[in-house]
Amino acid sequence: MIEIRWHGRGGQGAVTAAELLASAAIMEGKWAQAFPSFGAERRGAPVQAYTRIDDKPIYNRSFIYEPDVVVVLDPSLLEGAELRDVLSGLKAGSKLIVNTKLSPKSLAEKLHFKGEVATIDATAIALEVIGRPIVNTAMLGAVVKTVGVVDPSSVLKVLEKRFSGGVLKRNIEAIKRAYESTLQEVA
Amino acid sequence: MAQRMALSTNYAIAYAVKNCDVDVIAAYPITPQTTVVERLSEFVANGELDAEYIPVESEHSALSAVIGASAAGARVFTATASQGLALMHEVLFMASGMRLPIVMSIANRTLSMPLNIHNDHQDMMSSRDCGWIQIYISSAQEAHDTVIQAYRLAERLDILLPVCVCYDGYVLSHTYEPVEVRDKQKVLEYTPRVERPHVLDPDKPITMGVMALPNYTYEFKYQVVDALKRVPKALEEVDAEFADKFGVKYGLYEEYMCSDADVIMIALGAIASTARLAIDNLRSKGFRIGLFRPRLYRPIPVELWKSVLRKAKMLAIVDRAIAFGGCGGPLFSDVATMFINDSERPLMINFIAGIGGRDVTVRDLEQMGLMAFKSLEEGLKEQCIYFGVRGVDYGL
Amino acid sequence: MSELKKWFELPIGCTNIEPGSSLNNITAGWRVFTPVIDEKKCTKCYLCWAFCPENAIKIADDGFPKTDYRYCKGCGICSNECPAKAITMIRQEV
Amino acid sequence: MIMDYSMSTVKDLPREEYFASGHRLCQGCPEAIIARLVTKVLGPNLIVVTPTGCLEVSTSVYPETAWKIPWIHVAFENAAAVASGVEAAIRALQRKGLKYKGRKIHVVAIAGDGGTADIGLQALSGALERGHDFVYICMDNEAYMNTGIQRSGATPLKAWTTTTPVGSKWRGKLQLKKDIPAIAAAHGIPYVAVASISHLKDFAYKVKKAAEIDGPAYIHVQAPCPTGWRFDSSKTIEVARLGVLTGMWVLYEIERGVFKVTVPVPQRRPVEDYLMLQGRFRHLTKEEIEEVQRYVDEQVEKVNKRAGYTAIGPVVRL
Repeated sequence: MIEIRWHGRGGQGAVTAAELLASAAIMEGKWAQAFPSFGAERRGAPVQAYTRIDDKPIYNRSFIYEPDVVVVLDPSLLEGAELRDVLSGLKAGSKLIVNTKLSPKSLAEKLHFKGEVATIDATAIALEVIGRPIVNTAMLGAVVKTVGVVDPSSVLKVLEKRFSGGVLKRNIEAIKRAYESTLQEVA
Repeated sequence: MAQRMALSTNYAIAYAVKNCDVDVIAAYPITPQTTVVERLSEFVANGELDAEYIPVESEHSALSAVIGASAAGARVFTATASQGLALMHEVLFMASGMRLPIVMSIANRTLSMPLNIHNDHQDMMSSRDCGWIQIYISSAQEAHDTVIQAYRLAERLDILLPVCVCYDGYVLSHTYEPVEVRDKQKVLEYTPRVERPHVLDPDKPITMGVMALPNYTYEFKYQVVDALKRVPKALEEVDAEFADKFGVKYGLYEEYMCSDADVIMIALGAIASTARLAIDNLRSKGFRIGLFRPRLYRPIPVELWKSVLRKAKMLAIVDRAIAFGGCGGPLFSDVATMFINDSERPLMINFIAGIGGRDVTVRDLEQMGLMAFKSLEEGLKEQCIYFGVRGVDYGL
Repeated sequence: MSELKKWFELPIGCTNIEPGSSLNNITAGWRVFTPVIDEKKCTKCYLCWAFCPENAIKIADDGFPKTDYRYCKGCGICSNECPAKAITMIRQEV
Repeated sequence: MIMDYSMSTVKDLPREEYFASGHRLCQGCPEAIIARLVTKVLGPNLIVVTPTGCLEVSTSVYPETAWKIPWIHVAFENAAAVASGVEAAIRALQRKGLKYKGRKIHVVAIAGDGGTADIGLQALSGALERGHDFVYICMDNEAYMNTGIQRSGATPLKAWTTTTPVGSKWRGKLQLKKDIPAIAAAHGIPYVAVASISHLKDFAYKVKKAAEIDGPAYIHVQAPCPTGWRFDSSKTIEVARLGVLTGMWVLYEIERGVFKVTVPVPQRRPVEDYLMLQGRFRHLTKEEIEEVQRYVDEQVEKVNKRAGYTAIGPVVRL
């Protein structure tokens, strides 16, 4: 079982990313859950979403408190109370995947984080490829690359079911670029 | 062909409704139910489902409209949650009293105040004795399959009662997970259209929704009591037919490691799913504990439940609802009542948990299990524990 | 009470499957004043028939309106509305 | 068969009866006259929805029913919602070829003013806005008669009811009557009409027209209640007629936005003639009657302005 917690801001697509990843796993015949954490948040507010993936049925229906992977869609969440939420429950072996221009090493130093760190400038990719700072598909590419829980082709197949035309093309391109440019290091 | 998809429970229900070829849908938006009917309206809008979608102006009207449509012979669906169900309250009794095979899904959510959109079972528990068949499910797949079974069950001429399929709001309603979407043609073979004896038809005009005086009202109400008595067996049959067709069987309840258990934990819906892990953990530490998850909750198949539960020394009943001022939670009261005349019966401890969307973790459930064992050893100090309320200490 | 039906003898779902069975309810006992139609004055305008809340006035084969006294409650609308003043309300003495 | 528009007298009303004798409505009840007429004009391919109220409780007490067409009652506030469901079901089942094949089934809700103007207004508004093809008929007896004459939103100014009593501070209802047909018309539905049981031809014509028009139609018909309005049961039609003749109850229709007075009243009777027949207005002083007269005069002026001619004439004292 792998448990992933996604941090984003309302409207950035963290919930969709969590769900796309679960869908890709399900397409591969695995068992998965994806669910959001809903409060009274509206667009812009910090939000969390969760993905669980396993080879057998998943019975746990509680939130994820000690994630194996934390994905941060927005670098602005690495400050203050939001940072506390991001780092909450991280354990030995947990992996941090962050949308930032920083290298994994400098990010780890900045956060005093010990463990595996992956970074990607997803915002730059999104702006370039999609034309808007919608980073969820790029982050999904980074997750697929660094966590390896699903095959990249499954994610592409899920996208093909969901989108079409230019939107599909641009999102696939974002994933591919992210997949290629994600950097990771063990701090 | 059946198709394995990643669907939330809400969407899993929408697909089931679509494949049952429902004629009329009436619904009003309420969190966390809304995405059920959003998806259904999409199916109608793009021609995947040939139905009338009535975008009513309230839940009261939603149920009223499907009553009208069902009375006119249509296969109908509505969905709601929380305040919406409370607003429907009076109409619930009319639907069952009129013996209309309405299917409704309920994404269980707490009731105000305070306003809160999250899960507990307060909404349904406040309407549990309204003559509807109530089935609590614990996965998106089960929701999908149960909606299909619900039409088969509701429309049986020996039943003719409305059914609600209850599932935890957000915890299940918004969780994507694998769902085998049943093949439409097979679904329709499984639950074919039925000619009902009493519908609005100018060729055979009848009066529906009569007034009765004290001399006849009780007899009409007893008909509902009688029909409910037939439900457990009918659901077993419906479930067996479902297994024949689709290879999956759910039963009227689910039991896990109950046969040798000293303590049996009883919980509905999502909590019961999570509780499996707590049972595994406690078992690995040597505690003989089991889990009982009622699926059919109204009517309660009393003897069936008792056949599983009576062997335990202690029942740990987890209620996700408060019966304010009562003798414990609603599920607790039901279980306690079924044993009241037995000279030998298990002790019972009640945990009220998960109120207003408060997460119920594996650890919480392990703790409840341990508290049950401690009470078994040292005697019950408290019968009803409001588990996890800050500021309350039961010394257990 | 013995003639009252048992629960399993009732139609299901709070229905009544005998349309128009209110005919079994004879409402003559409600009546204090009884309308009497004077056919000599009657112009066969049928307003009495149209206005009768009880549907207790029938048009007979001879074209004259006739009161069905089983259901007439004696409201007096027919008498009040008759343009020819052909209907008189009479107090029935027991 | 639905009767022809050109019906010349009440003699031409259909002879078929779908509303049976033996119901338990009061002596002289206007609702029975309305139910009889509506079912005559539209039966037998007709489904009637009735909310809780006098008509419902008096016609459906088990083991008897006065209805000879399919009829359904569910609750007090939801007649329009139930009718919406019935109408949608007919549409869906016909489209799928499953039921009600090849014929027009009229769906008609017949409700009181409480179930229309107050507790049922939301359901009515929803159904009208959604455009269901049905007819909603409000029998306006201007109070909650079934529960024993309590005020409703449709109770007129100064009328006595058991909750608008006449005391040293109150003189009957302190507020104006809610204009429900105007509310219905504000939904932009194809047909709205006001009718009276004193003018059966006009009423029958409106019922038929409402049913034949595609989409929602609303008919508001006055239902003078001998019990609640405190008049002799023989005067039901007379009171209704005086409502029309005094200009207090204007018979009009709004067909696709076009307003027309269907029964013009060249010479109006003073409101006193209407009010004084009824016990509920017996407390009115001369000044108060004049106040009502002035209010009615204003309303009539608005009607005439809307009609574009003097449809309702001046008061002529006999």
